[in-house]
Amino acid sequence: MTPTANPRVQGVPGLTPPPPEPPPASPNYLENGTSLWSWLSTVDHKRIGILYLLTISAVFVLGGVAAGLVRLNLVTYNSGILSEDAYNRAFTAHGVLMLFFFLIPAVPAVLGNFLIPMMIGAKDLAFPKLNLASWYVFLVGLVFGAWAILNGGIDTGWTLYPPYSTRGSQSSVVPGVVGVFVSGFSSIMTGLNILVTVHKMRAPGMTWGRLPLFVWSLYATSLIQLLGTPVVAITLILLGVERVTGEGIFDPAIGGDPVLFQHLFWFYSHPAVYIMILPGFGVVSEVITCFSRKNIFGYHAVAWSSMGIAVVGFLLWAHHMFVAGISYYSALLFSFLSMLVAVPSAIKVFNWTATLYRGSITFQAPMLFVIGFIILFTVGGVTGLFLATLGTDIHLHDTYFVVAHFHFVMVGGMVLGYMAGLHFWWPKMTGRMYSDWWSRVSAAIIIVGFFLTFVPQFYIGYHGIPRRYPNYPPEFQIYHVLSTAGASILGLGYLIPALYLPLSLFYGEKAGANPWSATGLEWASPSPPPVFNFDEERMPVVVCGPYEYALGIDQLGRGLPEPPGPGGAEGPAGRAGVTGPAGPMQKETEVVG
Amino acid sequence: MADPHSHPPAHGTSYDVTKDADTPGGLFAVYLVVLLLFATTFFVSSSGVLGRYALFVQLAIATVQAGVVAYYFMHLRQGDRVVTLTALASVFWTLILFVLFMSDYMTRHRVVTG
Amino acid sequence: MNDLPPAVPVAASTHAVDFEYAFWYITAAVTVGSLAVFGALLYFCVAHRRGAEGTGSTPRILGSVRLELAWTLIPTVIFFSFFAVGAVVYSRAMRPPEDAMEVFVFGKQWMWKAQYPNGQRVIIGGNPRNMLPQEREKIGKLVLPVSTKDSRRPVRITLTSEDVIHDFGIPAFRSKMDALPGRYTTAWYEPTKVGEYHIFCDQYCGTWHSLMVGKVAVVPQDEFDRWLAGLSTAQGTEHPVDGSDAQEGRNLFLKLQCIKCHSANAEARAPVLEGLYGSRVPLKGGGAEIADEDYIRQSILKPRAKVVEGWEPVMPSYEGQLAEDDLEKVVRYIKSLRRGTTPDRTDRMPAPVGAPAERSPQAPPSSPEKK
Amino acid sequence: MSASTHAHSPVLKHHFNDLGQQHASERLGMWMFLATEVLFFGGVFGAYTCYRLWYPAEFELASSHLNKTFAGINTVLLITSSLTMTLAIRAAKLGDRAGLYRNLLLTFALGAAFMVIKGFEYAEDLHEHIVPGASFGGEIAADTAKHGLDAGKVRLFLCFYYVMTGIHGIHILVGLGVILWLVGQTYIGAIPPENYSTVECASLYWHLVDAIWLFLMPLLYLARGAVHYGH
Repeated sequence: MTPTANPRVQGVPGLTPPPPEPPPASPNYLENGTSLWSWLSTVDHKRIGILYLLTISAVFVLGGVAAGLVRLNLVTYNSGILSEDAYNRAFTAHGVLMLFFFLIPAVPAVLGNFLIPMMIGAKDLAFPKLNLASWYVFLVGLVFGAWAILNGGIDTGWTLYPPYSTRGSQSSVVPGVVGVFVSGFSSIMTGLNILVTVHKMRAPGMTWGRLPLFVWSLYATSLIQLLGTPVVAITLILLGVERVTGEGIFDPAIGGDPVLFQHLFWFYSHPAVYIMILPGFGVVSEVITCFSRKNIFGYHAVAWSSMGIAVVGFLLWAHHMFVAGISYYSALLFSFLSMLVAVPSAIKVFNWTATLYRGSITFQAPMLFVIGFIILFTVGGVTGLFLATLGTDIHLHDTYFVVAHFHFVMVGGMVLGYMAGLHFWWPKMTGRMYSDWWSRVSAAIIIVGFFLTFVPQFYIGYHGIPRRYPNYPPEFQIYHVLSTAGASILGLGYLIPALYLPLSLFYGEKAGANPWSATGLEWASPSPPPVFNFDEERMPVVVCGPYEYALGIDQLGRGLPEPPGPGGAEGPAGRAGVTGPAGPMQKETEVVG
Repeated sequence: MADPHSHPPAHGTSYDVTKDADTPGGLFAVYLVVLLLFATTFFVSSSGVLGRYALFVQLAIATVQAGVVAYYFMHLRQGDRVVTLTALASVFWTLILFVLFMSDYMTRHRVVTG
Repeated sequence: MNDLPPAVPVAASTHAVDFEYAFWYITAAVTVGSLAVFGALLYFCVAHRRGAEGTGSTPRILGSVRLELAWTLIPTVIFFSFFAVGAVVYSRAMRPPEDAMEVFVFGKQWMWKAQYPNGQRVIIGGNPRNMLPQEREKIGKLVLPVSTKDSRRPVRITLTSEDVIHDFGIPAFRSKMDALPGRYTTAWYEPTKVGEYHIFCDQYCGTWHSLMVGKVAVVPQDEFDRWLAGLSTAQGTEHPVDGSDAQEGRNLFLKLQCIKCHSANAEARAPVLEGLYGSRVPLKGGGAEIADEDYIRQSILKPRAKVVEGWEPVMPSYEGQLAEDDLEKVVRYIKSLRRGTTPDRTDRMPAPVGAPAERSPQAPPSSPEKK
Repeated sequence: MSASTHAHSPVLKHHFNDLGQQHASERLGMWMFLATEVLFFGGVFGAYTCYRLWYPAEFELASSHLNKTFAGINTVLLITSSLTMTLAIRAAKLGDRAGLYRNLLLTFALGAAFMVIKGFEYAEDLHEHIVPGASFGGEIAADTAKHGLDAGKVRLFLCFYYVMTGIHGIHILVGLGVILWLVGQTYIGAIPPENYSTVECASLYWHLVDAIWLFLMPLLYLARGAVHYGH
């Protein structure tokens, strides 16, 4: 060994060979009690993450079934399969379940819970009991939501606009509103926990400039959860009061303004789409660096663009209301501000692409999902510009164009980001590898199915076909049929992971501590990690930034193991310097552009 | 931002919770100030001296009251920077809400003509 | 399967043409941008895949300030150009010309009705199951005259709703506007192509939202005139808000002969009351006052106490002449008066205070003609 | 490790390095929760503001019918309870258990008195038909008609009145529960000086509820401006 300190990596004591596998932790977090009660009463952030994973997976299935009903009905142009009423309830169930009970908790509460303490070198989140409470609160919300659905469903759309939701609707609006309200508290608790943890519990040496970008994006997400959710909470209370008492603050009969509800609702619900997408950005930054063996291009630009989105995201909610009867001047202002949020998103896409430049890229499932994410998110993002532009929004508002746009962002972006993260950290969470072949097939099927589902919707949206329409002009039937065909393929794509991921628990190859040869602190701990994440005696001390793939060292300054992929240790690309002490430590930082 | 190295070490006498305890006299003074401000608010309303502007004066007084409570009773003056930042963030976000949605309500009556 | 729709939807109004320009400008710009990103992504994925080059070693590249600046500032400029284009199109769509023919359209669950300037009313679509039998037989169309180069025939649609929020959208005109209960909103078109087009309710409004659809028929001017003449005014009444306080106030206003002096013609002996409410009134002998309800009320009861600058104190007192609730109705009516004819006052904005007949059971008010 | 001197402290939780970190985290967590509370009330305050600007006369008239005496006494009670709560922190920091008891119980008594008076006030409002909805009537309705104002908008104000004071009252009840719990914790000796931050966090919440009332008071009870209505 020739330890050569690199001046650019502050405090690297000297290069050590790839670390030996850490000794199997005793016990790891999965073995620390196996009874049901030990799970239900756990305060371990990793177990709570798993509890969330199970819960939201069930919700995803339910929401998917509702989506299937909607798509099936749209094969006919005259609502030939479901009644109009059933259709309305199905799309509302789809929206409420997927948004409030799947997308919002998906990455923050599953991956964030599991990974944030590990990534910053802490033993747990700051408030472990609050964390468990958030899961129970989430369950209570879900129970109310399920009650609303079993009780006949809600037919107001997830947006719950009064006066329809307060006067017109004959459905279970109140339990649904209570469910959303309660689940909001769970979201606040998770966000608060993550914020305090990131502020107060970072390991020695883990400065803000060395935080993994996943932590930055979760920090930004939590900020929105913390500051946006209470506004929708009070709004839902006001809505519930009006529904129950028959008179209230949005009631036009006594001089109230129903548009006020829309303002307050979108003050949260627009930033909420950033709650859904920002964590996906974090996953992309982690995965794309690992599978291209490169430092992230423009760390600070990517980190601060997350914060920019979190703040600017609060300034533009009324672009959902351009034709809702808001003031002309206000519409101009909000359209202008809406353009601002497109900039940080664009910065991210450019930086990710630039990260690939001169990389050593492999295409395992997480990377395939991330490439899909970048493409679909870009399409989703640029179509958002049509809706932020006043003149084009007049026509496209409330049409399938909008539906396709936000599915490109939410499903094409966020769900793929979630899938990428799940596949990336699955070995860490479970200690097992899943089928490489099937996971790649599933990624390909999902991306193809997705395109087929939603591209036709852009087209019919451009033709002005409104959303939430089970009856539509017959000449557009072919496009709906195509879309439904795509949705079937998409459904199949989701079914495959639902099989190979659970099967991997029993038949999967045992994963090492760092199967992807990644740099984060979470990979320094065994898979699955011990109860307090790290060896009690040797808590991590961070010496460098998060993505030193070019140098081949992790954040503790230790050499990385050989990455998986073509040309392993024996291959031509093998030891020629991807990692290890053979020379990368002398690597100079290159300047491009 | 708090550097992880900068946590006060918790050992021995260097972390002493008693050293920044309030003095009762100071707290009473703050209490009296808040009460006095409340009396002013009440007077402004009942006398009607300020007419239409009473509301703004009252809200200004309430803001000062809340600020005093936050600074002294809620120990904002002893808090670290993140706590101050949190408090300011909540005010800032409330302002976003007010200013932007007032941009609609204050201009809706302005008729646009061709 | 049915016939496919045209590749590009019909653009049947001036605004639709504006929209298409904006739409294709943005489409072109974002397509170029996205394809550049996708091309780079694909190229890097192929060229820099592991094993493509002799070694797996990667360079340590941390970023580039110049590139960051470039891909921050250039998109910003482009995005703001979208804003500018959109704002121009929107401003045109939001500013109806003064000479536009005014048609009231009101939505209720789940049908649309329209009312033409002389009170002719027509049902322009909806779910037949929600209609009365006699209404069901009379489902018609929103017939509008076509504009030609020589004669522009703009139409202003004033929208309101009787129950929940609806949205009156005509894709062929690239136009859309919410219809709100208790408020008036405005859209306007200048139809340029004869033909029949869809009307959709675009804001989800309940069970039969998807059946709250209708047709707009754009026809030549002479055909429009014939059609309108054939439409019986009996379908509607001239004063469709009968029953509201402000409407009764209007009747009192006529009955008490207030209109004799408070009119807009040359013989007027008193100021026009349009837009009075909430305005600042200069008083004779100096000073000014905000015309709130109290001021209006006092001016009816003790008219000579505060006379408006430029007018003579000729109005008789109505103290003791008017019952309290009648006075209330007249005040309501005066509050409702706005610039131009009465219902216009809401233009596209709500009348937060005192719109007549909020939640009218029938229809929005028609113009009280100043005779 | 230096933290080892406190490693056996029953107060230090396993995942924190030392008490300083633990206290700072708890206080930051509480402040973040308060930030959510500010925005929670901010939403309804915003709604109130826009209607107040639209319908000043009706709002002022409705406000003049509320009982200012009860509200004024309540304000003084809450401000005083904030003082006693802060004194409780001081007692906790100094290890003055008797003082902690005394101040917590005083705070509880003041908060409970607030709720009792609030109850009387609601009863009076109900009796005088100062309520939105169908039971609206009585003197406030007559006064509205007398001034030629719109009863709907008066009822709109009353919706705000009940929602805002109701939510605030629920917060007070939660705070009272927390204070009772603290009294129990003091009794079993679970609040040594190094655990003072439990009291501190409870007090932060209590002060916020107090501060919100300082805004509710002028907005709801003292709304009367240039025009004088009512009694």
